[in-house]
Parts: sequence; C-alpha cells; structure tokens
Amino acid sequence: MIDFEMPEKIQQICTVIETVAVNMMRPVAREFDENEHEIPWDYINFMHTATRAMGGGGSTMAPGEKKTGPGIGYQRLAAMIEMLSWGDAGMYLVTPGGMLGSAAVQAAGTPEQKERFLARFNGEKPVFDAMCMTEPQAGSDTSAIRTTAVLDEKTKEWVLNGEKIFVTAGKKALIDSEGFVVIWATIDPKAGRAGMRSFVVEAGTPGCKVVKQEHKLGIRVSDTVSISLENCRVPFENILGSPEVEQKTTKGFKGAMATFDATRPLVAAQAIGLARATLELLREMLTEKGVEIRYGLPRQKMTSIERDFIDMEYMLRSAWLMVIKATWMADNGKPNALEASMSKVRAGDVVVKITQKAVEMMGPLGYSREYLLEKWFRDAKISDIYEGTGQINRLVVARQILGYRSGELR
Amino acid sequence: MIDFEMPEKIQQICTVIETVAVNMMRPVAREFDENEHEIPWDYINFMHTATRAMGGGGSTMAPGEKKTGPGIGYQRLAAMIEMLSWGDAGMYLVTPGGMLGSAAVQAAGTPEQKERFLARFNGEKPVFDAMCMTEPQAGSDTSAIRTTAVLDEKTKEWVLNGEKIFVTAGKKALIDSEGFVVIWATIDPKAGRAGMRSFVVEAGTPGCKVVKQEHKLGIRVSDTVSISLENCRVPFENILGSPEVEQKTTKGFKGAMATFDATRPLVAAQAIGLARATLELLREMLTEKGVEIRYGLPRQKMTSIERDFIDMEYMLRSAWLMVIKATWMADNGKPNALEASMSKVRAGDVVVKITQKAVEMMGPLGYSREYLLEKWFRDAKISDIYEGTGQINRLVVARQILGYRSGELR
Amino acid sequence: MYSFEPSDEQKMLVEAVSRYAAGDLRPAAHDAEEQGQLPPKLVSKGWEMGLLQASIPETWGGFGDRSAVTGVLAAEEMAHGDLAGTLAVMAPGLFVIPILLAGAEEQKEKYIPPVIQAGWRPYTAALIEPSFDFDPNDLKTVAEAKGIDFILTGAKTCVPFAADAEGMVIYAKLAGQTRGFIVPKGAAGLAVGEAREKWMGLNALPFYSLTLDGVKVPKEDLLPGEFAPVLDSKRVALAAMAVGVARAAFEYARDYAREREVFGVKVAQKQAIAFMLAEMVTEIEAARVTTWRAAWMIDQGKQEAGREAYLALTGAVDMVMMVTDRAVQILGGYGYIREYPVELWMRNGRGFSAFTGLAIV
Amino acid sequence: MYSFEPSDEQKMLVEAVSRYAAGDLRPAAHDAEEQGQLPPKLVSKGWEMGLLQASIPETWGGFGDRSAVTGVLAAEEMAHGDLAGTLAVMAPGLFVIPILLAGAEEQKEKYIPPVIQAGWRPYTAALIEPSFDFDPNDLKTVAEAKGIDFILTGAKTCVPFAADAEGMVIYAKLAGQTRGFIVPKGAAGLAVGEAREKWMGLNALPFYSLTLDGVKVPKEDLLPGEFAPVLDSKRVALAAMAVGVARAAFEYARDYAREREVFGVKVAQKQAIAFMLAEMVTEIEAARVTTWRAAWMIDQGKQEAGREAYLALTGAVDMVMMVTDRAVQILGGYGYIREYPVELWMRNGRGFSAFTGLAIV
Repeated sequence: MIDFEMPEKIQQICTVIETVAVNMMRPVAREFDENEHEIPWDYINFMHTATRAMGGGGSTMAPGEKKTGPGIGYQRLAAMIEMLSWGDAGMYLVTPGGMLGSAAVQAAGTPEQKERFLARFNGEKPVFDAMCMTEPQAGSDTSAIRTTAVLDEKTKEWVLNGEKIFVTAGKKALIDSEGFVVIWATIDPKAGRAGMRSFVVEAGTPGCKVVKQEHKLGIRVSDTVSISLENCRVPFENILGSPEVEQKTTKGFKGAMATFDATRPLVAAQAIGLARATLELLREMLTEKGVEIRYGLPRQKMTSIERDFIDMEYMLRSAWLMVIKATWMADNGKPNALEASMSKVRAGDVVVKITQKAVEMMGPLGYSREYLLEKWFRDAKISDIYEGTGQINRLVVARQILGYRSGELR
Repeated sequence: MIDFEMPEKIQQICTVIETVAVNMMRPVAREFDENEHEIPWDYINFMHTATRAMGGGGSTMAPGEKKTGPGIGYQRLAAMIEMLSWGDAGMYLVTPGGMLGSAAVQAAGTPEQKERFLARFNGEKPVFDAMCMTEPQAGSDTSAIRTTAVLDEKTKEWVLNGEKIFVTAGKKALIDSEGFVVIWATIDPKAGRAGMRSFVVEAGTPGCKVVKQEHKLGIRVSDTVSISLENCRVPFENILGSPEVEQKTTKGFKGAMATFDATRPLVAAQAIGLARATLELLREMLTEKGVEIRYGLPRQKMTSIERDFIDMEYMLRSAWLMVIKATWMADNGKPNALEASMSKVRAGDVVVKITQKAVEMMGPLGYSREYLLEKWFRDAKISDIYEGTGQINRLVVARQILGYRSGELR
Repeated sequence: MYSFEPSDEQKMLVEAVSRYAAGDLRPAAHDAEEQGQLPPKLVSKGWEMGLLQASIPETWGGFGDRSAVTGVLAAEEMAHGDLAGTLAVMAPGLFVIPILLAGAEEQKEKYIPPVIQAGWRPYTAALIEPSFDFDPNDLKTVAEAKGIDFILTGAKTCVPFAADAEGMVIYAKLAGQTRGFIVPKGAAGLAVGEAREKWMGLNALPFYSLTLDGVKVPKEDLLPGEFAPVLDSKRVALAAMAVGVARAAFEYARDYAREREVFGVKVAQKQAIAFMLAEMVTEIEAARVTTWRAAWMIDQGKQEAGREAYLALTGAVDMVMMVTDRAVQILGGYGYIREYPVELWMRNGRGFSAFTGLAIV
Repeated sequence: MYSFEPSDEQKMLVEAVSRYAAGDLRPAAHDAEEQGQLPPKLVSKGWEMGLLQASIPETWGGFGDRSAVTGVLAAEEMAHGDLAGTLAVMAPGLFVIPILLAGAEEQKEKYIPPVIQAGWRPYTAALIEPSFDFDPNDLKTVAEAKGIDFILTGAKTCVPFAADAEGMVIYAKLAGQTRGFIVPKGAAGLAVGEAREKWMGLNALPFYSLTLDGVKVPKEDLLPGEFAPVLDSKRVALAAMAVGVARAAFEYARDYAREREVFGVKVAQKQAIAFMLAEMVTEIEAARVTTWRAAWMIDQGKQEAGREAYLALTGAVDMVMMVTDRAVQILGGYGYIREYPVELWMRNGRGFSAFTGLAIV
C-alpha cells in the first residue's frame, strides 16, 4: 500500500535532532564559517555523548536493523542527515560516529574487521573516519588511482605509497581523534579496476601524514585535507573484505561502487536539509517583509517571487520524496542503483538552484554575511561536486536506463 | 567604430518586405497550415515578379556585392529572411529564387556552373532548388552518406544511386518548377569524407524521383520530401567545383561545410523572425487584456508575466545581435565559424523557448488554433533541428573554442 | 510507514490498464488524431475496464471506493497509451466524481447510477474559460440566485463532448466561490458552439465552446459541497497524465537513441544525448512521486492536500513540456514528422498548462 | 552601418587595460580578497591609466569625451582581471560621472577638476538600500525641501570607501523621483557604520552602511538633472563587468578542461563538458553584444537606451551566475577550493543581482 506517513520512530528522532540543530548548530554556524579550521568540540562532544547514551552505533553509521529483514534503517538515516544538515551542512560533516570510511567497512569488511574498526565509535571519546579516493591525477576516474599497495611477503604487511586529496574529515580522523581512513590503492597498477583494493589505515600509523588543509568556498567547519602515504605499513588484515580480495578481480572495485550506491541518497539527504533550511528562512524573511506566498493561482496571476518560491518548493518536495523512495528501496532489499543516482542528481541540482535563487531574491540581504543565506549558497555547491559530481551521477543514471556498461558510455 | 545603426539600404528593403509579410503572408498563413501540401502560388508568383522587377538575383541568394570588397550582402540577406520569417516561417521556405542548393552552387561552383544553374532564377517562372544531404542511415553524420556517384567512362556521365530524406522544397525544385537539387554523394565509399562530392541534378532528369512527402509538425506549407536516385545520370560537368574535385581530398566535403558556415546565421535569422513575431503578438494580446509590461523594476517587484516577457525580450535581442555580428563578419571577410555557430545555437534555443512560453502564457488562447501562437510553436521547433541540430551546433562551437578537430571531439 | 508499493489490487488494475493502453489506445492514436475522432469501440472497451465504476460505492451502482492514489496510478498508465483516448474514456468521471465529492445524497442517487450502470455515454463538465489568465478559483461565469433558481451567465471553452453530452457539470462563481451546477442536455439558454474547437493537440476529441445566456438551474441542482476537493482531484489527475505522456515520449526517445547509429556509435552513447535522457527520467520520477504523495494526501484527508496537488501539477506541467520537447530533439527530423508519435506528445505536452479541468480521478 | 570593430583609440585603450588587468589586478586578487584590502599602489596604477580622466572634457580637467561604448569595453576588460580592483579604480567615477551627466555647470566646475586632476582618492556614491526589494527608482531614503535646503533621511548599504570618502553622491527620493545630492565628508547627521560590512564577495573593498538622520544639503548641491541617464550608465557598466568576470571564469574552466585528463581523454573531450563550455561562451557573447548596443544607444541619445540598458543588465546577471557556477562545476573539487580563483568569481558572480549602483561608465 502506497504510504507517505513518516514512521513514528523517525519522527521521534527527527524531533530530537531538530532541537540539537536549533540549539547547538544554528547559533554557532556563522562563527565556524568565519573561523575556518576551528573545531566545534561542544557540538562534537555533545553528539558523541548523546549517541552513546542512546545505545551507540554512531548516528550516521549504516543501520543495524538491515540484518533482520526489512527495516527503516536507511530511511531513518536519511531523515537524520536531512535534519542535521538543516541545522548546518558543514557541521553535519563533523558529526562523530562514522562517515564514508566506516560505510566502506560496513559494506565490504569481514565481521572481524567490522568489530576491529567500528567498535571505537562507542568509546569514551568522539572518533572520526574518512574515505580516501581522489588523487591529484585521477579526479572522478577511480580506475586511474596511482596509490600502490605492495605486500611485503616477509612481514605480511601492506606497504602503501601515494597521495590522496579532497579527503573530508581526514584531519579529524587522523589527528583530532583515534580514528581511521580507508585508502583506495592498487595492488597491480597494470590491472586497472581489477587491481583496486581498499585498506584501513589507523590514526598514528607511521608514514601516513596529513600534508595540507584546504581553504574552501563553503562547509568550512569540515576539514578537507591531503594525505600522503610514504612507505606506510599496515597489517595484512587491514585489506577490506574476505581473503579472495587478493585475487585480481573487479570485486574490490565493485565494493567501492556498492558503497556509493548506498551512500548517494544520504549525500542527497544532506543537500535536501540545506535546501529546506534555505526555503524556510526565505519564507520567514519574506513574511517579515509582508510578502505572502499565495497558492493555487495560475502563473498569469502570480508575482515573480511567488512563481520562484513555488517552483523551489516543488523542487524541494520532489527531491526529498526521491530520497525517501531510494532509501525505502534499500531498506526493502530492492535494487535501487537508478533511484539512488537520480536522487543525487536531483538533490544536487535543486540545492544549488534554491540557494542561488534565494540569495538573489533577498537582494542586498541575501548577499550579506549578516544572514545565513549567503553561507548556504556557498555550502550548497559541494553537493553537486563531491561523492560524484552531477555529471558523474548523470552518467550513472544514463547507464542504468540504457543498460550500458561503463565502457559503452563514458 | 562600433555601430548598431541598420544600414539604410537594409531598412528600405525591410520596409518593403514587411508590407509583403503583412499583406501576402500573414493572411494566408493559417490556411496553408491547415491545408498541408497546398502551394501558395499567389505569394510565390508575387515574390518572383517582384524580385525580377528589382533586378533579379533571387531574394535569398548569396549576395553579389561580396565580390567587390566589403559589402552588406549577408547582413541584408539576414534582415530579409528575418522579416520574411516574421511574416511566416513556412512560407519563407517557399520563396523562389535560391535556397541552400543554390547557396552550394554559389559557394563551390565554377563560374560556368553558376551561369548554367543559377540563371534560371531570373526566368519567366518561379524556380526552386534544394539541398540533399540526409539519408535514412546517416542523420547528421555526413561522412556516413551512402549515395554513390560512379563515373561512366564511356559516356562521361555520373551515375547516382541512393536515397535522400528530409529534403526541404525538393518537390518544388523537381516537380513544381524547372529547378534543381544538389545531391551529396560519395565517389569512393571507402574514402569517408574524402570521397564526398556534390552533384547538381536538374528537374526532369530520369532516375531522380520524389518518392514521399512528409506530414509535419509545423512549417507545413514547405514541402519536405524523400528523393530516390536510381541509375540517375547527370553530365560530367554537374559535379560541383573545379576539376580537381575528382581527386580524393576532403575539399569536396569542406565545400559543403563552408556552405553551412555561411548559411547558419541565415537559418538563425529565420528563427529570430519567428521569435519576434511571437513576442510582438504576445505583447499585443497582453495589451488588449490590459496587461502592460513595466521596465526597470527589480525582479522582486515584477509579476511573473513581466519577468517572463522581459527574459524573452533579452533572449530575442541578444540572439538577433549575434546574427548581425556573424553576418557582418562574413561581409567583412572575417572568419566567423564560431560566431555563425553560436548564433544558430542561440537562435534555435531562443525561438523554441519563446514560442513555448508564449503559448503557456496565453492559456487556452495560446493553445487554440484561432491564434497564430500555437502554429508558431510548431513552426519554431524546426529551427533547433534542421541545418544542424542544436547538438551539432554545440559541437561546432565547442570545437572552435577548444581548437579541436572533429576527431578530437565527437 | 513509507511505502512505494501499490497494493496487489492496484497492481492488477494498472496491468489491465497497461494492456489496454499499449494494445488499444496507442495503436489508434495517430489515426484518431489525424481524422479527428476516436473509434467508439475503443472508448467503450476502455470504459468496460470499470475504472470509474470501481470508484463508486455499491449504494450508487459502483463496486468500490474512490481512491485518488489508485486514480493517479491508472491515469498515468492510460495516458502512457494516449492522452486523447484517456480523456475520452474518463470523461463521464467529469460528471460523476464532482457529484460524488460535492453532491447531496439525493443528487448522488439521481445522477450517478444511470451513468455508472450503463455503457459509455458522453458526459462532461465545463470549467475552462476563454481567457488567458483562466483561474478555476476566480471564474468569470457567474451564478446568481433568483427565487428558487440560479441563473448562470458566461462563456466556457474546451468542453469535450459538449454537443452530445447527456449531462454536464458547469462551474460558476456564486457568492465569490466556485460551485458546480448540474445541467441537463438542451437546457434553455445554453448554446453549444456550432463548430468544434480546434486546438494544437487532442484533435481526436470533440471540443466545443459554451455560451451561457441566463441558464436557469433549479436549486436542487447546485452541488452543495465545496469546489476545493474537486479541483484537487482534477489537478492530480492531470499531473499523473502528464507523467504518462512524458514517460511515453522518454521511452520512445530512449529506444530510438539506443538503436540509431551516428558517427559509428549509437546516438545514446553520446554524452549529450545520454545526459538529456538521464535528466528526462529524473524529472519524470520527480513529478511522479510528488503526484503520488498529493493523491495520498487527498485520500488521507490531509489539510495540505490542496497545496500539494497544486505543486504536483505545477511541476508536472513544466516537466512534460521539457521531456516531450527533448524527445523531439533526440529524434531530430523524425521527431518533426507526424508519422512518428513524438511530435503529438509534444503538442499534447504543451497543452497541460491549459488543461486544468479536463480530467479528474 | 553596423560595425563591431572598436576604433583604433578604443583598441589601444583596451589593450592597456588588458595589460593592467592581467598583469596587476589578477595576480593581486586572491590575497586582496583574503586579507580584505587592495594594495594602494595597485589602485593608483589603475587610476593613472586615465580611464575616468579620458571621459571628462578639458573644461573640467580631463582630456576627452565620455563614451559609454568606450566605458563598457574598458569595464569588461578590467573586470576580467578582478572585479574588486575594478570597482576600486573606478570608484571616483561614482562621484564624478553623475555630476557630469546630471550636474549644473557650477557643480561641474567646483567638483570635477579636484578629483580628476589629483591622484586616486576615495570618492563614492550611496544608492543601494538595505531592503530585499531595493529599487533605484523607488528609494526609501527621502529628501524634503526645507527652506533653501534639503533634508535627507534614510539608510544606505553597500557604500564603498564611505568611511574615508572625500565626497559622495547620495541618492534620495524627492517629489517621487530619484535625485542625486552632493554630500561632503563629515556632513552633520550622516553616520557611517562603525564596522565594515561583510558580503559574500568583494571582501577586498571596504563597504559601509550609512545612516542619514536629517542630513542638510544646500540647494546648490542637488544635481538638477534626471537620474535616468545615471542609472542607465550604471547598468551598462555593471553588465560589462559581469561579462568580464564570466569571461575570466569561462577561460579558466576551458583551459582546465583542455589540460585535465580523465578516463584517458581530456575533460574537454567529453561532450557534457564541451557542451557546457559551448553554452557558456554563447551566453557571454549574447550579453556582450546586448551591452555594447545599449551603451551605443546611450551615446546616441536614443530614447530606448534605458530599456536596453535594463535588458542588458538583466541578461548579464543571469549569465554571469550561470557561467561562474558552471566554471566551478567543471573544476570539480578544485572549483571549491579558495586556492583557485574560480570560487571567487562565482561569489562575485552571484553579487551582480545586488550590485546596481556600484559602478558607472
């Protein structure tokens, strides 16, 4: 039966998070935007404590229910991320407890690995993790990764060498907490994707260094760093997945891609939260100026503001419903690669359009740093760039609808 | 010195054509739309007589002044086409006196060929011509043309075999007048573009038949036909260009492409005329309903109608200026491949957007066949499709700005 | 709990509609459009699927309960076959559903069973008015109380089957509100335009204008209920049909692009075309889920259902224009030829911005 | 006769500006933005090119005649280097050109030569107001006649160099019309905001708010001429700068796409990217020719110049947002990093919709 009622459990957690967003995120959002590279420990520690108190598991970690039949894990996760990003899209990214790195461990790791690497999120202190894919020469082209992993047969250690860029929360994972990063590297440079594997590198591992922290357009509270690997040795068991990963199949690579299928709607949810925040603030500001949005009129009778606002509202509503659908499919074990990618395409488009238009509509107020609109315009753009640009996601959608393999549509 | 004053000579001819448009095109435009495949002989005969009276040469033929240094030939031609298309975009396409076929003869023919093939436009009766490029299997891919031209060494005749589709005015050129068509064919199927040549086939040539006339979305007064060539023999001299065209170079192909560079802004001008007609009618209808467009307001104070109208006006204005610039460059011997293609890209976009929006803005009146808006919506779409789709033109623009050959960007 | 899974019953229904749409409506669409009429048998066959009948409780001769969600599922699927055929099959709903939603008990008893229990017969409704800024909530056709009657004055346009309709609901402004009036065939003062109206699309349907010159409607034929739920149902119906038309155009363009070769590869292997297709399918999905949700809100009696139905249609109107235009673009010359179905979808696609009132679920 | 060829003099000027923009402004832009100020020497060097001076007749200390066409050519070229630097160099024009266009003879004599014949000094104008629907033709700052003076009351925002400005033109509504008033440094009732205003972009410029609490302006400091020509010149100036900023972003993205390899080919060889670039360059050209024509109409004194200047800016505002956004998109992660110039162009690009008043030619 088609049903659009938000599950009660999700409503409850959203109410809780909304309180956090209103009280702990919004009031400091501007401050951490202006003071780039400062760390919002109050928020981080609060979230860590709260999450532990609620049974742990990490607020953004892939859900446990999934194991016991259809649940609402991804749906809940998406709703939580949406609400946190409604609070502040940058601060959401510094929520401790499991980001893309742990998602990769969840998706591709063995039970032992999950135990070994994920337990730390329930410890005394907040812990971060990160995913390291991009390299200076490889952009979105994951098959061009040059970081190498060589097995030292004597010590049974993997020796990693290479450089990773655009690592979200890499500094928090390696320096500010006892976390870990997941490094994508090749065990056979000639094998292309078939040689691709992922390795967990824990904080404090010699040879793994944060070498640069970026200054960004937006989401400034979230660190984006470059990481260098110089003869960085990790135990044999840090290669993610079951033993056959050693063989040269594309399984390792597919593991990474599966992670993306799972996380795309979550990245989309982040965009939606920001877009909703923008539209709500826009409505408040307009109401304050005496401008009401009238519904139900033909376009010929609307003002330009009403027209824009209603278009934006449709964009937001439809994009959010697409996220819900994609996560509902994931929770119900339905293949959702198409829906997941579509939700990311649309959410990326929508948040950029909405924030751009909102700044314009508010004139000098929109452009001023006295209001959050201009910040959200800057924060929004990342949603169309990271975890697959809008273009990459369009490619993925197109391949799905056309039944093409990646070689047939590049 | 930068100058935007329309040359007086062009103003004069435009005034004349406007009278024709108002009196001979607009009143019958709907009738010939409803009665597809009827021929507007009154208009055709009038235009033929008028053109002869004014010294002949064909109203749409490539201009003669060009030979004697910088002139305003292309600029004038664009202005005339714009005004004729303002009258009716379909009827403009049945103006006798030289369309793309004669443009090809102008661009690639020898002096003898020009004399032989173009003189007929100044005769007693109106005469038409057409260009035959597209084939069922070859879409925009001119290098995939399968029509063959084999030289019969005995008779020194070219023997043409193949099928051409989407030939604009092909029926008028071959059946309704003593005109000709220009056929693109290969003299060596293995040579790709290097084997491509163009051949003039005159009305009445055995083996050249109009086999199908299309029913179209718009521009219904203009015939679009398929032409079959079955052992169609033409004299050796009907191969366009100087003797070396026999050799296997890409010169023949480049000739065709040069024709397109020259004609793109003219095709764009057609789109502009239609777009202007639409915007003017839209303003009239709005004024009649008591809706005025106010200029100078910030968007925050505009109505949705004003916003749309002003956006449309900008689109139209800028696209027309780009056509003027491209033709001005052609007249002044400046390489204009980029500007020509940009003008076509923009004009195609603009006319489609403007006509689509105008129909929407007028509600039930826009959708009704009582007004011309719905017809213009249908007529407009051809501008984004023929003589190079919007996509092909974007490719051409991109190659120009990137300095890529066609092999580098496909 | 969220769910995007139709019930088994809904699935069966959609499958049946799909067979009819693909097997009957689609093959007949081109000729119907060119010749200006649908084969009566085709319409009867659609009627006999019982979509409308299944929306009417047994009390009034039907065999089910109205569900806007079921309605939009069926409407999308049928319009995927052909829009004109869909509007024809569903036309009696234009008369019946407003009575069901806004009528008094006696009206339901009197008017619904004869329509529902018979074969397809022309019934219609007159909402649209011949003005550029037609606004269903601010009609120019007015009703004035006069004794125990109402007097209707005004003009309507785009009324399907008006010449033969055995009954129609005419909407007029009464005391500032839009209200429905049941008007029988041949009511005095009601003039049907002599010639059929000509539109850019939907030529298969007979449309007429109406002139209301003091049409007298007895008090008992005023629908006592509000117009809002009727309008909401009209909006989601149209939005769903826009999704159906867009999906048809998208699929055709996708298949064409996958088969057609150019420059040695399939057209679909060109990023420019592949991206167009990706955006089309994404926009279609966006409109679909929004329409589903609006319909669900109607069924749930949610207060914001009206706004959501409005948003869904707003989005669907732009979506269907974009998608059908791009389908023509992808087909190039073939898109411009009436032998292929795509240009008709584009003409119909543009119409959705003017069609409010032509459908209801 | 149509011509798109600048005069030889204009070409020389554009070349000089281009050298300064590429050699001085562009290299300084990043640090100026991050540190919140432009090196004074940089601004002086720009001033010494004599753009403004060449717009002022000899009578008032200049050496040429004002031409809006020349102005937009120079403005595009300079903004192609850096927008903040351009606005700084041209700021004294905000004071001088309105006086030239709308001032009385005595005002020109009194106020223009001291500015023109000296080195760069801060002069400014206050037009923008802190309201979301700021409308230069319907100001909230009002001027009332009181005896032989005018009393100005209201608030302004986004006034560059206001704290140090040696003179400014303040715009206020007088009898329903926008009019300019010459106000000296430190006028009574004129309060400059204590802290610099913070905007999304243009951090290199010191912006301030103004509060006008009964500022007394003697009658002889009202500009007697109309505001319309001033506004037209402001609009084309801004449109030209939008073209310059967009061109900078386009070129950077184009070069990046041509050099950067992905999946074994250059990014620019991907149709999706190539088409984005093709559309960017087309939109830039569209805005440029429209701006040129509007400027030409101003110079010709054509009646419709106002409408054309408005259209040109309307188009340029959307164009620059689209182009700079796409430039960021094409650079991907690099577009999001402040080490690269593209994100600044996007921030500045978004500002054009709010900047009316910040420039004039």
